[in-house]
Amino acid sequence: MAIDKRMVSPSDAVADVKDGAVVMVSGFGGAGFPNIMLDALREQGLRDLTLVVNSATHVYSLTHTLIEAGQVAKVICTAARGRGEGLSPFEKLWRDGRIELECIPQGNFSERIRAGGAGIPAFYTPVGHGTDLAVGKEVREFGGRLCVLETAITGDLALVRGDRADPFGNVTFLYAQMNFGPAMASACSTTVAEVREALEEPMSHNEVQLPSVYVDRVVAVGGEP
Amino acid sequence: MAIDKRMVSPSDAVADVKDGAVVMVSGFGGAGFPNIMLDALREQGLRDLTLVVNSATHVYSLTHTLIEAGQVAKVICTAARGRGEGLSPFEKLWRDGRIELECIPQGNFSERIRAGGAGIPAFYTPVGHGTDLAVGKEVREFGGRLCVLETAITGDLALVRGDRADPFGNVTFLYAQMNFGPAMASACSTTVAEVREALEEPMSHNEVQLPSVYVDRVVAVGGEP
Amino acid sequence: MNALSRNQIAWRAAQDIADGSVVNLGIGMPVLTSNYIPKHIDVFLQSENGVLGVGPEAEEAQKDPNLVDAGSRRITLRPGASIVDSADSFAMIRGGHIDVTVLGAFEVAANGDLANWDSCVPDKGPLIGGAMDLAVGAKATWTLMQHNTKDGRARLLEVCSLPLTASNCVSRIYTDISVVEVAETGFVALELLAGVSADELRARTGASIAIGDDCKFLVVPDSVV
Amino acid sequence: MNALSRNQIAWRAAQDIADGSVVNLGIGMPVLTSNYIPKHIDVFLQSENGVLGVGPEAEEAQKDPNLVDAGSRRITLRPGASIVDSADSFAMIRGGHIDVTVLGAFEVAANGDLANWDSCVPDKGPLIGGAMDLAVGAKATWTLMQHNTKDGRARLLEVCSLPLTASNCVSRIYTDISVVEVAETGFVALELLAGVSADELRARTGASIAIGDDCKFLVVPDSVV
Repeated sequence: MAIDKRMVSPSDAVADVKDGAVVMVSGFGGAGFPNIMLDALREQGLRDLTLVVNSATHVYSLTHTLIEAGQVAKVICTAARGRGEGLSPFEKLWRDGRIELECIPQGNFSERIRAGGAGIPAFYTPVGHGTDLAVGKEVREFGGRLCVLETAITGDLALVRGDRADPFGNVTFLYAQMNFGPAMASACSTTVAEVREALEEPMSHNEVQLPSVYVDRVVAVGGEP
Repeated sequence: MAIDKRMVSPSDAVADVKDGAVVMVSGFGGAGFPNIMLDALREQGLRDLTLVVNSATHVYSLTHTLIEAGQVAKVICTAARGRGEGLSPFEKLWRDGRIELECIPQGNFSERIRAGGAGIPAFYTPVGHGTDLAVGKEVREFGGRLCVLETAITGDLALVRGDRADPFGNVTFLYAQMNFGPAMASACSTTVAEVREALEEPMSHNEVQLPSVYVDRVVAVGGEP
Repeated sequence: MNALSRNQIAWRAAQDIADGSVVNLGIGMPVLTSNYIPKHIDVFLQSENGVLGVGPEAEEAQKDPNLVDAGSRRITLRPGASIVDSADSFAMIRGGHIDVTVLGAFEVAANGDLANWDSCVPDKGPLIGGAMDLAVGAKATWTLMQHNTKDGRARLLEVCSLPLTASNCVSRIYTDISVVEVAETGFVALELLAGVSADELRARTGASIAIGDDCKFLVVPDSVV
Repeated sequence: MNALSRNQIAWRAAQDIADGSVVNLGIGMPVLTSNYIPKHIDVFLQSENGVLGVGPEAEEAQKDPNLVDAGSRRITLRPGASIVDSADSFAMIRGGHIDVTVLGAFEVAANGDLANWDSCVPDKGPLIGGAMDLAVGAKATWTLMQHNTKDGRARLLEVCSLPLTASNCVSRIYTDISVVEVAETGFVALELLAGVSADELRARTGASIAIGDDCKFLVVPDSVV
């Protein structure tokens, strides 16, 4: 049967996600947030999710709506500071011990996710050594540099925002929309690509920025609001 | 001064390479061999080179001409078997102990080079564990799987074959010409891109397959013979 | 019926490929499998040089020296194909994104150990390529092989005599006289050529081999020769 | 002369950027540096969200929500720009392919230790982003900062009091009253604002600071305000 990964309904695309799932969410610098899919996921009413997302509190990302709805047990991110002097909903939950936080350097974050998708269980990196974030981590010297051991991050579901996708699941991105999308798609057992436009025809191999093998479902939602 | 990495002469592009240099050479499956640059390198008459190349004996690659000229002290590769039943010049040198050989699985080869360019000094991989190639390597269990520790490979010079390059050093590839080029370019202190065509104008960001930051010199040589 | 030809072994393996799957075919007999994939199923063939979506071999007029597979065959691309570099290709392989790899084999052991890279010819250089990565990384590893060596020795063994490619990786073996599953309990014949008795199979197999409860005749249509 | 404004500090740093270099500018004061890079030099600005070749901020009509830098500014691309995903962007950073990163800082120690990510405000979430990766990965790390806190405490210290970003990484500090080199021997003032005596500098610095043999006046043209 001809492969066709396109789905009409955002909620159908996440209907099989379960309580306790590890969900990766793309987006950085205002670009690449899969907000329609995040809405659909929130409406599923799941509990105890772990979110792997660059920022727990970015105002343009709807990640925070899952956190505020009490659906998130843990966040793995590189930024969790709310704007302004007061405390964000995330910060209040964190202060009260109601949400777990693992905050890591952005390059270790992206490399650990890439490793998860690439079958590399662990690697050494100089980044973070000697800081509070490396406390308790194994340290080893390579070429005179002290490095910490970091392990791969994998997930159950990746929600990735792109521009166009073809029926096979090949995806293109607009400019800096790419960011964490390709690595997250590779690291999760199921990937949903939220795109502006689903194509009827296959795209050229030269256009593909995220190969079909990493994408399980495509949901076309039009341009960003 | 406007950046312009284009050079006219292949020999000028490798004039500063020194005896004992670690040289990475792209190419696999018949595509992406920087043969004009390999010719120029051979003519430099250097000694004691270490070559990092997928195959030590591929008939379409001129890698073997440096080996036969006695300029190579060591080869790191994934394939070193000559065609047919007789021994290739490489195999004779190897049998006689006149050339050192490190033969490794192709995925560990590409990942070690990628790690070299990415500032990852070492990583664990399940590939090779339990085989003769992992003898003496550190073994560690992750998630129930036994893995070996592999270290990054870096080099002094990468010779990479591409299709087009712009003055800034951005490179495109034709089809499977890409293979080891991007990883090798990232892992060496100097990268020479041998391309069919050097462009006068910058290419679009959408076309770039090897970003300018990884390319130091561009030599246009026309199509492959 | 006569023992199966290479084409016939490849045909038999092709019938077991699942619709929608991603398959890597090794050099030699395995790549013949692509000629026999049933028309009604849709499969992406990956080649470890980075091509995802290998199409039929190129006609003379189409041949591009850069559009090749890992075996240097000049190929075409299927609709929806994409191409990545070697580091990303092996990330795809090692990361478990290939459903099945079909490989040639010298020997397979009853625990799934595979020996297919080193036939121990004196002084010939090693040739590893991507076999270790594929055998470890793919979700399933199938082997195509002659049931016995030219001089009649068994290739399905209690323990491999040749250097290992990977441990515990083979789940299915297609030979010129049988289809064999590698189960927890060891070899189980699923299909057997008409005229080959259970006793003959046991005599030609170097390890204990059970006859499956539902063991069928191994039948290939006349059109495949 | 008055203490330098943020623009003036950024201007001063911009004058030290080498022709042809690749520079990453942190969020806040560092990104102002891009406005003052001398016209006669050609520089590629990298942003850790994957953009290599950040151009001027976008005019209203050009603004694309997906063409942003790591600080969510809507930007343009310079000629020869390219865009990679986050894993590749941090491979570029960690792998030593960025010549200089210019970062903001809370504190710098005389051995080059940097503290710039955690100001220890109670219950506010952590915000790391890419600072640790940049400080460790770039070939050189420069900081732009006020010489003293609002309540007059030193920010250039013998030992940082705030949590570290990275050890031994800062080589140059640009403040509102000085340009300081972090040498093997500790802080060395290279430039000092007219009207600030050596004694005042020492009083405002929390570690031993030498006055360079060739210490100059820190002068900014009137056009920069």
